[in-house]
Amino acid sequence: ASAFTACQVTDTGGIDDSGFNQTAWKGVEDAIAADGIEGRFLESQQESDYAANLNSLLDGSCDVIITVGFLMGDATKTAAEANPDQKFSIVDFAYDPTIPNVVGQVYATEQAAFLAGYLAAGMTQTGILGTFGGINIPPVTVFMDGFVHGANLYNERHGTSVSVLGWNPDSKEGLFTGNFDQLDDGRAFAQNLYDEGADIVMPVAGPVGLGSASLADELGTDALKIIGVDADQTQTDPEKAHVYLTSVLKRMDSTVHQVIQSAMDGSFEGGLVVGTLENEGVGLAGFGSFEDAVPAELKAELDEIRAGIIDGSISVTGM
Amino acid sequence: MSTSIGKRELDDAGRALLQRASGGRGQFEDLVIVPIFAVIAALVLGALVMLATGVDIGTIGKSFVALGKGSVGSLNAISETLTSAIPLILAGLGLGLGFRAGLFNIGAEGQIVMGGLAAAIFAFSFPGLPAILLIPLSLLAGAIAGAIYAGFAGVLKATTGAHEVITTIMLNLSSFLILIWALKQPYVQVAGRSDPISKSVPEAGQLPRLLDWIDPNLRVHAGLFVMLIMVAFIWWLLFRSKIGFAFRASGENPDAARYAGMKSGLIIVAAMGTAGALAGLGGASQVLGVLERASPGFSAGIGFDAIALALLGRSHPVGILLAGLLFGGLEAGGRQMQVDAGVSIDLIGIIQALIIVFIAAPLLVRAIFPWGFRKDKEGGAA
Amino acid sequence: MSNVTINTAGAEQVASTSDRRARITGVILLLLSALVLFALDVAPGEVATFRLTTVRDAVQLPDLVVPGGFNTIVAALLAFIGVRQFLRGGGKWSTLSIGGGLFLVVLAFLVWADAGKSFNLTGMLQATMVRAVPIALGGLAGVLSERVAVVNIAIEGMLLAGAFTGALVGSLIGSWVGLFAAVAIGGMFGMMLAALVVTFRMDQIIAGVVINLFVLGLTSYVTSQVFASNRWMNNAEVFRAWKIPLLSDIPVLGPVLFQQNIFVYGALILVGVATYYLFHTKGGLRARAVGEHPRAADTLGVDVYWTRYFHVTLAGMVAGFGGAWFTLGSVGRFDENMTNGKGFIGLAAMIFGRWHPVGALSAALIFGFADSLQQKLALLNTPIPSEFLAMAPYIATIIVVAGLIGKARPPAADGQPYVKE
Amino acid sequence: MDVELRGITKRFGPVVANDNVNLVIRGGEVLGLLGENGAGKSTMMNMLSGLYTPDEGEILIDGKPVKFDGPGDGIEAGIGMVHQHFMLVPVFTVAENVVLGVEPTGRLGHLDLKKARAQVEEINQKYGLHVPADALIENLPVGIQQRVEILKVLFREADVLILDEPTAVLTPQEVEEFFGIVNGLKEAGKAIVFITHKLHEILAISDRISVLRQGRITGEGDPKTLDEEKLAEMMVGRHVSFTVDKTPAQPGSEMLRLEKVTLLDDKDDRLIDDVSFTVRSGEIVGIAGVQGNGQTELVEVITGLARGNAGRITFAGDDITHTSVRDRHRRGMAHIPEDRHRMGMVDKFTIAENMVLNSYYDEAYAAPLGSIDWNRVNETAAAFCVDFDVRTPSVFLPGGSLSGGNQQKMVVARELERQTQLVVASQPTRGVDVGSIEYIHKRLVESRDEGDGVLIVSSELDEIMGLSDRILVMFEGRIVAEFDNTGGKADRNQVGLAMAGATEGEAA
Ligand SMILES: Nc1ncnc2c1ncn2[C@@H]1O[C@H](COP(=O)(O)OP(=O)(O)OP(=O)(O)O)[C@@H](O)[C@H]1O
Ligand SMILES: Nc1ncnc2c1ncn2[C@@H]1O[C@H](COP(=O)(O)OP(=O)(O)OP(=O)(O)O)[C@@H](O)[C@H]1O
Ligand SMILES: [Mg+2]
Ligand SMILES: [Mg+2]
Repeated sequence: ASAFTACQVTDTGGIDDSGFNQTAWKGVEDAIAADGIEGRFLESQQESDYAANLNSLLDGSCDVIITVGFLMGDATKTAAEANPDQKFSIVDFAYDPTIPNVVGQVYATEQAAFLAGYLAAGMTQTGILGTFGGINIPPVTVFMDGFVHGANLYNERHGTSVSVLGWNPDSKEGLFTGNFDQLDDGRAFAQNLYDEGADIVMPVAGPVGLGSASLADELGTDALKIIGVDADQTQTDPEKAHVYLTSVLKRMDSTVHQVIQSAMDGSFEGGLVVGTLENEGVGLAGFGSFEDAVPAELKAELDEIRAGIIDGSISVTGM
Repeated sequence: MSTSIGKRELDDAGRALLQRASGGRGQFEDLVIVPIFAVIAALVLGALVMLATGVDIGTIGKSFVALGKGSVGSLNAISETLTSAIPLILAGLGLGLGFRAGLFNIGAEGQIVMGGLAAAIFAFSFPGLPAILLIPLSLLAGAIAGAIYAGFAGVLKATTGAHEVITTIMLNLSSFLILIWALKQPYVQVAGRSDPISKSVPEAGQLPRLLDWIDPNLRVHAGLFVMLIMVAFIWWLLFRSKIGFAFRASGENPDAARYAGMKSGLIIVAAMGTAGALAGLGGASQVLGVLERASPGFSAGIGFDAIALALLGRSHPVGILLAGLLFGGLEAGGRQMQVDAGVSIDLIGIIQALIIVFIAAPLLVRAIFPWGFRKDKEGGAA
Repeated sequence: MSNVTINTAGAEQVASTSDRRARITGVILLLLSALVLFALDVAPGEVATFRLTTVRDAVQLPDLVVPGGFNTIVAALLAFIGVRQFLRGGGKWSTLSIGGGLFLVVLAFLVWADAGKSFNLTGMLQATMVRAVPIALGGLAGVLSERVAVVNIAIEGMLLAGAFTGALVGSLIGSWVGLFAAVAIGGMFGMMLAALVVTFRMDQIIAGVVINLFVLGLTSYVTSQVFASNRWMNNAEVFRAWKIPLLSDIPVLGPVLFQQNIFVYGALILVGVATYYLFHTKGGLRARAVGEHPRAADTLGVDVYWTRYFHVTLAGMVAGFGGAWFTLGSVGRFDENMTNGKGFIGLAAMIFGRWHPVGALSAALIFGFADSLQQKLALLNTPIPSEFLAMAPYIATIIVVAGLIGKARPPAADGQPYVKE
Repeated sequence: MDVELRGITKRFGPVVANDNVNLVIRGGEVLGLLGENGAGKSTMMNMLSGLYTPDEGEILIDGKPVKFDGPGDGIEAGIGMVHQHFMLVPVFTVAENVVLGVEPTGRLGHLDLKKARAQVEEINQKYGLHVPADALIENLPVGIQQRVEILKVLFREADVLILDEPTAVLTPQEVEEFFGIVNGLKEAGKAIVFITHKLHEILAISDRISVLRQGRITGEGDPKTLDEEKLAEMMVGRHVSFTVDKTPAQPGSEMLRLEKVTLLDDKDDRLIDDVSFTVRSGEIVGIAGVQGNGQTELVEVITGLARGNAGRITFAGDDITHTSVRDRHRRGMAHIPEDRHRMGMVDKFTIAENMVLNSYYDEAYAAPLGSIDWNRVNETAAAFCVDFDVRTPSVFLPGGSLSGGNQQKMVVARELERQTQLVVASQPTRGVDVGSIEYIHKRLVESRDEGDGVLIVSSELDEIMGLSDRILVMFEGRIVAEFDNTGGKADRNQVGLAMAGATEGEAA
């Protein structure tokens, strides 16, 4: 019973949300496989569960407690301050100022989404791309921002006029399903974008995106391709793997695994872990079944831009 | 006529009419035995579901122990049960009152959202006020917001006849969107956060925790008193007050109510408004007592659970109180089940549903457990 | 003998109720006219372009180009009808005018939002149909059970059960079997509802709420306990769109009506069949009698209990079919609570449609229209926040219910249990 | 066909509705069945028709015992019942109502309404019923609805017809016609059970009479040797007076005045057309008329339930044209509504609660903080029940558990026991047994003698003739005639003619 134990508390999305709860849990599972630790999780059904779930893990049986999502920010803070000896880490949230026993894990998602936008602009036949989100909140819209700016850079460099439907980075308004669980919205919204000419769509709405994949599967990938988000969707949605042009990775599994390892080897230190292209906390997945379809020049350009972003010569904010 | 109402000397024949029919064994069976069997039957079926999905017997046993432990097994468990029950009961009271007045208001969820949002905004807008003012005023803000939101459906029904089921469903769906929009407004959103979360309720606006002198983690808060007062108040309102009489009369027979000079439009708006105020209060107490700020989805389906609650409690304040405690216990116990046995918390939903089925259909329980009841016909017919 | 006739026939001028209604209608229309004139004003030079075909279509139709002056004309038209109503309207024209007025306002709104831009009108109408399907089927299930006086709050649960079963059986065996299983499971829950309310005399609303809770709990539990680790159990083949030869080639109408999957056709056919059944057959007559006056039906030897069992089961099957749409007709996989209130909206459609299958379908279409409209508007960069756009279907429903439908009369015995003696 | 009930007992919880009843019904004969409210008449007939099953005893048809599992079996065996409360679906047409359960169908289960219509016409012809097959029930006057009920039974070729208070809602003319139909049926060999509270009717139509009291048959008799007095005594167990004892009216000040009151419906048709009249204190004014000629609406306008489109109403000198129901009630206007089920009471409320349905806000019941003083309410209710002989074991039982007649007494008690100035009574004794009618009439006259104005609206011409000091006749929304009835001097025939819409010239 003295094995190292990592515990996770999910937000209301649940452990199998095909999104960040699941990806973070994958980090724990990786640690179980690689380092032989024990792992357990508690799901929250509503916000008032956060504090209660955290409390029930505070009996000392967990070596590190991982919480997921910005909604748990306050609850985690309260618990961490009341239990300074307990190690915590929160995914997708940062404290300012930092708390000594909490590691915040945040991601420069726009960097990876930027690459996706560039890629998509290079791949579109119709010259129209589409994106939509779950709700209009920054964790969602950073993807959309990056995507649009990436496509713009492509236009700039190639003199094309690829447009992105569904998000306007200036007015901060766009296309949103209003939820993260109605899969058929994913299909309908993708259909809407498709009807307006889009042939590559990036849904940023958790499992709702699976509905978009289903539409692409039906229409055929010549007509519609999907860009996945969070995890490599060819892995999390293997049945529809062929429709994903690529995925914008937010490597929560990797950062979670890192944090667990640091807690194990004693190097744990409160503060911030930022996933970037540079440290591979974010990135672009492979091109899956489009590996051959993506021109070599485009691949080269992407590598060059990646480097540009890392060294700061390319801004992902469109400035 | 010379006879005046009110003061009358009664003869023996008159006094005989004042005998109340005693409930007898049938009532006892319905009130005590049926619920006990209902809980047992629900747990057994819940166990079968777990077995069917490959959970082993040991774990099943462990999870039921955890259910008990998590709901009433410790001070913390009781505190959690009460904490969960507070908003459920408040919203349930509102729905029950609406049902009594013949209004099928399923809008508690939206009213909770509005109430909670308003309470949070009010509380952080006046951080300078002392607790003695800030808490009641914030609660009031929540109640008023809920009342207005529900009153909207009431006014529509009273003036155009628009069915409240439709309008309240639509208002529920709209409320989530309004909430998210509101939480992104600079005035509401907490500084330095990019996600939609309201500013925190200042210390003085928070409903004080009742047992934090024993253990700071005990979350039961002063909303408990608000809830209990409301149970008593609604009981009084429905069964003792004039307006309650009018509510019940219009609920049972709107034509008779009109005949009796009750204003149907006014009653609809008043009943919806009161119901909305209660749901809003539920939202406010959740925000001021537990969450300490408003965020997307803070209503967490309380308004929908409250429908089941109001129905289960037969729209009677005391019934709703008991049903709310049961639901709160299941919620708290369900969390413990997850912690101790690793069983998915979704199972609690199934058990909840089964318990309601059995409580609400005494005939079903009698059919399953025939030996638990007397055979006579009188006892059975309610 | 005194036999006095008091009454001297004198037709005095009296203000009638219809006059008053006409006046209110008139004022509303004038307000709408002002709204169009000032809030939805489009510069005369600007045009709104509605595309009827996509670049991918074989046959290309010219775009529908509406000049900005259209809105001025609409405003004038509204003002005209308004004044007319105010001065000498009345009777059935009042409702008609409001209905027409709202329609005109919607058109003006579209032109305003689309001014200087363009969108695909055909796509929007096609989406309207698709989005209406689960609501129409939910509404139809409601009609079938409430016509025999059983209030069916459980539609939501039945949809969810259908969606779940469709995905599970569809993945394990095949989509057709999955579809039948979904229908069967819906029927089973219908029968369960009937048993609870008819045989065990449980309150109808409680019974419905319970079924919803139960299905939600069970499907969520299985999803997290089983599907999460066995993805192959939750990956069914989707029924694809099936073009009806010739008809599907009709411009605009073809894609909207004849290039859909079996669920859309199914919904349309079921609505037709249900209408015929309810209003033109023996079974329908008995069903309606049971819903209006069960004791009368009983005294004539109609078996009230059986009739209720039968129709509520039927309603469950319809809802099961509608539920399968979410998985087999749309995305091929199940997710927790994926119906997310569509059943309740179906219930609203039923009331809105006055307990008539065609009414429920129409209501569902209005809802579907508002829904697909808001998706288009979100693409057009209107100054309205996306949250408010997403509210469009809900607000449209409220406006129509309040403005046009008013009081609707449910079957007289709706919600009441029937006790034989 | 002969039917026999042998040793039938039926209980509802503690209530024994029928107690060891024996009864024989023969073909070609009308059996009159008589009994107080709640005596168990309807219950017995419901068992005969298969709607209820007896707890004990058996039913024999032509000597053979039968067992009915539902009304379907009763119909099968040739027993048809016309229920006390209409068993018609209001939103269906006549034809649809008639064929329900035995529908003629075409291919694909298509409902053959054409055939149904033809079949209805055929019976219409045969028995002279004159019912429009395509009309919606809700648009038909009750008299015609009654015939639809009979049509339904005949359509099923019933040999035994049970008619439970079929004449309660009919006008004298309609009753005449109805008796013609019943006699025709009798001649066709049908067995008929006829239930009514109107003694002269039962004497006129029956071949044999049975009297039911507290669930038992307490007397049988031959109508030729009986008269109303004796019948009433058999029924109630005491002497009942049929004539209303009253002294000549002493009209005082004007209580109620209507001036040119007009009410339009949705389609702008005139429901009430330019009606003017007055009611003075100390007099009873009766409004006679065939139901559906605007009386219902007239009462609604007077009591404030409906707003007239034109005209003026004054009450004790004050203009009340635009005041609320409650205001009029407060000023001392009592209202006995026409349809007690729909308006007069709340079934699920206790008798006590029903007794204060429209006076719960009164000072007399006020407790602190806007509460109602329930103890006072309950005591008052008990006293009312005693006064009006409302038969119940407790005032805490639901109002709906009372028998129909007792429900009516409850409503009348509530309205008449108050301090009033004007009583508006609509069909005050509908469905009430003779003993209770006597009492209600007595109380109405008492109200008058204490200085109230009394306005009685009734389709029961006898009631109007017996009670009123002045009679107004309403026809098609207008007051077409007025008669002075001091000392009962109005001519019954004249009134009847005016009710049928005869013009003044014809009437004179
Ligand atoms: N007529 C009455 N006389 C005295 N008290 C009354 C009366 N009506 C209601 N009350 C009071 O109100 C309280 C609540 O009434 P009760 O519980 O019977 O409500 P109810 O409407 O019958 O509820 P349910 O329908 O659930 O049985 C009772 O305890 C009783 O004291
Ligand atoms: N369904 C029922 N449930 C309970 N009690 C009933 C029911 N039907 C009738 N009763 C009771 O049985 C008794 C006989 O009622 P029944 O309707 O047969 O009287 P009735 O002679 O037809 O009276 P009325 O002249 O008022 O119609 C009454 O006390 C009544 O309250
Ligand atoms: Mg009670
Ligand atoms: Mg009777």
